Amino acid sequence: MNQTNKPWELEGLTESEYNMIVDLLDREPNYTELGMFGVMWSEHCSYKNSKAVLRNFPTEGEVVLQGPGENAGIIDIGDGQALSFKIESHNHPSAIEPYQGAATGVGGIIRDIFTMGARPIALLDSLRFGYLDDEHVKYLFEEVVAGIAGYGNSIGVPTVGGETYFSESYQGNPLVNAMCVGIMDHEDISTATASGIGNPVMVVGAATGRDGIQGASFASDELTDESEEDRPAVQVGDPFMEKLLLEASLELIKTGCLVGIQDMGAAGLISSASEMASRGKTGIELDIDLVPKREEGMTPYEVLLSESQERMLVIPESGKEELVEEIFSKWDLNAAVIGQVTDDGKIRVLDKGEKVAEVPARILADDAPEYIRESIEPDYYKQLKSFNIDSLISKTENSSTGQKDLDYNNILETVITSENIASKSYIYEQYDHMVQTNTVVLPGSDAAVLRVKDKDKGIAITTDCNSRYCYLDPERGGEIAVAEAARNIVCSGGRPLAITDGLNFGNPMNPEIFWQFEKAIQGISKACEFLNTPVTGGNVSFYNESPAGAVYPTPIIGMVGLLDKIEYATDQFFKDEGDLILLLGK
Amino acid sequence: MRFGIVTFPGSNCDQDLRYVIEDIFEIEIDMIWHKEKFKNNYDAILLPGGFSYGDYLRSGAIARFSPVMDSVIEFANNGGTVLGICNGFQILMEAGLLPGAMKVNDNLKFVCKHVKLQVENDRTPFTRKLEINQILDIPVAHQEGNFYIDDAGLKELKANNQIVLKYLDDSENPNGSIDNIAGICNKKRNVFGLMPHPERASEEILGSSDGKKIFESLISYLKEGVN
Amino acid sequence: MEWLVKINIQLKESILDPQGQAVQAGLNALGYDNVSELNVGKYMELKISDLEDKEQVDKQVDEMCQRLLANPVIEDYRYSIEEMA
Amino acid sequence: MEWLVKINIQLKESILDPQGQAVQAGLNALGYDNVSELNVGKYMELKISDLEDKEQVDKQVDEMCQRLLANPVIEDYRYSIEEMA
Ligand SMILES: Nc1ncnc2c1ncn2[C@@H]1O[C@H](COP(=O)(O)OP(=O)(O)O)[C@@H](O)[C@H]1O
Repeated sequence: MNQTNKPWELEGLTESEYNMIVDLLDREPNYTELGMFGVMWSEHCSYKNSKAVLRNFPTEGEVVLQGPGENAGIIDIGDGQALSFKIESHNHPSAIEPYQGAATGVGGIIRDIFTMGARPIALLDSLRFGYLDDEHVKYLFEEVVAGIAGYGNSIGVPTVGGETYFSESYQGNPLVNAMCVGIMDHEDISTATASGIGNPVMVVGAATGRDGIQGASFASDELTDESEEDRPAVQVGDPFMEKLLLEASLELIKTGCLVGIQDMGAAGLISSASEMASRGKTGIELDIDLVPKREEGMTPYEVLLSESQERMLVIPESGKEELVEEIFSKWDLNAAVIGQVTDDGKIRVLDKGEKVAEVPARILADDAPEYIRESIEPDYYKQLKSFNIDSLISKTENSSTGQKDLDYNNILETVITSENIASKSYIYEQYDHMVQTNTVVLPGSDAAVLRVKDKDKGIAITTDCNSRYCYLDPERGGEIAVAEAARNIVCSGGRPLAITDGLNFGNPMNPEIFWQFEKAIQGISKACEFLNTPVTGGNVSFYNESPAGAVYPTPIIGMVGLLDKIEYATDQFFKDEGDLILLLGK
Repeated sequence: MRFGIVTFPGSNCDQDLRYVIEDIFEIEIDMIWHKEKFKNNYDAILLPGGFSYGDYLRSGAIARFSPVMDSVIEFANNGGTVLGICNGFQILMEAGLLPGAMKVNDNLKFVCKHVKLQVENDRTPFTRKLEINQILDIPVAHQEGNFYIDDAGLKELKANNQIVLKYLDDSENPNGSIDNIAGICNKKRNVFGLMPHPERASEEILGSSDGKKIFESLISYLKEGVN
Repeated sequence: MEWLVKINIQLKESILDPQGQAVQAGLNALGYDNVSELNVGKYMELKISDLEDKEQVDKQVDEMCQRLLANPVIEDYRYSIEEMA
Repeated sequence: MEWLVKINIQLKESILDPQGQAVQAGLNALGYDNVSELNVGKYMELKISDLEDKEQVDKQVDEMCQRLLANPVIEDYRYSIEEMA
């Protein structure tokens, strides 16, 4: 432990935030409690820099069964069925250890889906890298793709689409966003709520180690050259363990004996416990000694903040502990009672019966300050607004070479072999995009289309964002991203229903970046209202900056649509000689 | 008729296989969990694809020791028909029910795509409704599908006509398998393993229904009891 | 007594090693062209307890390699056994 | 001169080894329950030519490990160098 008279700095908190905590607790927090606040009040967990702006999103609609606030959103798709879906980023870990960063990103989003009671049926990956002629970028690219493949293929969820875009803007800061879609019957919809005083609280799945401690506050920081030494123990994903966890969890949810279930992701146990308690307006008392561990001598701080993968927090009705243990032991997984639901609204942490921390759940999960950062229109934008495109046209007309000297075959070849246009089959052939035998339109087209077995309908899914447009005009770029997604869904035969958003931006303390953020959200909101595709949930990743600067504003839209009949599924490819080609629109 | 589909921790393609056998062919299925030994008189035992035990150590290496494998081996030794798809094929090799072993794909990467296969032997329970040299469009999805057998083993396979399916040519071979071998059977022809996934090519809506013919062959064989 | 066992598993000599080839090509590309005959295998470390006799340990390790840790069709293995403190 | 280099690459101590866990569970299931602390890493053998000095070889091998053969973020490595006949 470092000696300092500013202990809050080590936990990523400001002095004013520390004073807020002292105020709310009516005392100073101890080391463990300060650590709890450090992760719960980080941008990654609390959305303190973005919450206020995110409220502008349209989140309601006929089809919405669950909007933002839970682990994933849920929409109704008829026949008593629902889809749960969400997109999440794992940018910083992927920059440091690209294979595991991408793999655990996939693992995390899959857990968010099955924790809602849905069986994951599709993954999409939306990737951004610098140019491939840089050795390091090439390494990141190869390893990120291998990591997504390694995890997704092993767990048996098909990766059916995505996007890959190369630009200098991402040179020092790659973006890795993963979207997952799952299907369930309405009656299997689960919540992540701790309720029922006296109900047992159980940890199931993998044992807890020192993985990724303080990963949440790490994600809330810019990448510097020092990041490599700073970094916490890298989280390693175990897709085999997650497959077992998925099957056991879905089996358990179907028994109806669960009161609440939540996966442990960023900020691990403390995050799940405080969020579940806060939602239920209850408290949780737990003893860290009872948590199955794989390392010795773990402190309460370490157990609470560990980001060991493939674990869930599960709250069954009192008396059903054995049922949980039975189901999990069939799949050779740990299931241990670590505490119980209380009525005092506090997260009370014991170590072998001795109290080591106690904080009201609400303060941890909900009371992080909300900031509205300063927002200033950047100079580059002002300059762009005054740019006259006609000045370009007169240039070419006056050029001495003239248009007839241009080699269009050469130009065409240059365009279609450029990395942003060229076929991405090198990527998606590494992904099992056929497992579960639902994929009717394979990767390579405008959107992926999946059938729903034993029903007539189909589902179309896409991720889209032209980040260059978003840089040039964030509001318009945000609108276009939603519109492009909708077009991709429609061209595949589907009717757009709803979206999830993965917002990737630079440092929000920079007023020009925060301006980009606000404008993008305005644009997205406008388009979503117009197209009636409410936002059901999503993710914000700030601090995507390297010493070279911030990335282009990259608000990724993950859209889901419905095909009334799977026969309407359409791909983008020309088929037969003699077919007509029509151009719609000007 | 009743088939058993054996599932291991990590099997992924079990439900896909069940859908084809149960829903399309309307044959009764038992899903057999790897911890159980089975006694029932199944007409066929199927080992599906997936990542049993995460493919840790070697694909199929750990699954091969599951209690259920004692029953599978006994069933095969008694002449019962056994079909292993992808990971199922790997498990059958690790268990010694089929010769050879798998290496990592030549390009070291996972490969998922449709490939063209050629029928080499149309006189097995699994290919009797097909013809020699018939071309099938069936997808593959694997990272360790590079079939290896030593020279002596390869001679034996050829002499006994145990090579059942080959990738059509070098360019259709997705993994570097010796002699473009995609699927083999044992000497008695009752055990068959292949890397491609016929259950992913049993409905036109998925792009090809060539895989259906393998199941049709098996079912007709069991109904008629004739090779 | 406790024993530290170290096991190396490699593809048999005569078998083409795609991983070895790829890694060697990678090293050559980085400028190390004096590297050759590179092959990649597995390395395992494990602890064996409750046996007193080194011969017993040897027998067990050999069995474990034969049965599970190596695939005798395509792999060879070597191991060393040391007494732990 | 020619040198035979043997490299062992392992995951760092505190990093999860799912493969090691699965293999150990596999051995335990086969009845070898005196096996513990099993971890799985990589083993590489290679030949280095055209260097006279063992120190030069050492420097090159260390560089190759740092740059390509090991992932220093999550892996540690050890190696031995022998003169070949
Ligand atoms: N990382 C990826 N994973 C899976 N599929 C991808 C990925 N990148 C691109 N694709 C697929 O390749 C096709 C072309 O991708 P891209 O050119 O990036 O998108 P678009 O054509 O929408 O501009 C799409 O069908 C897409 O789903």
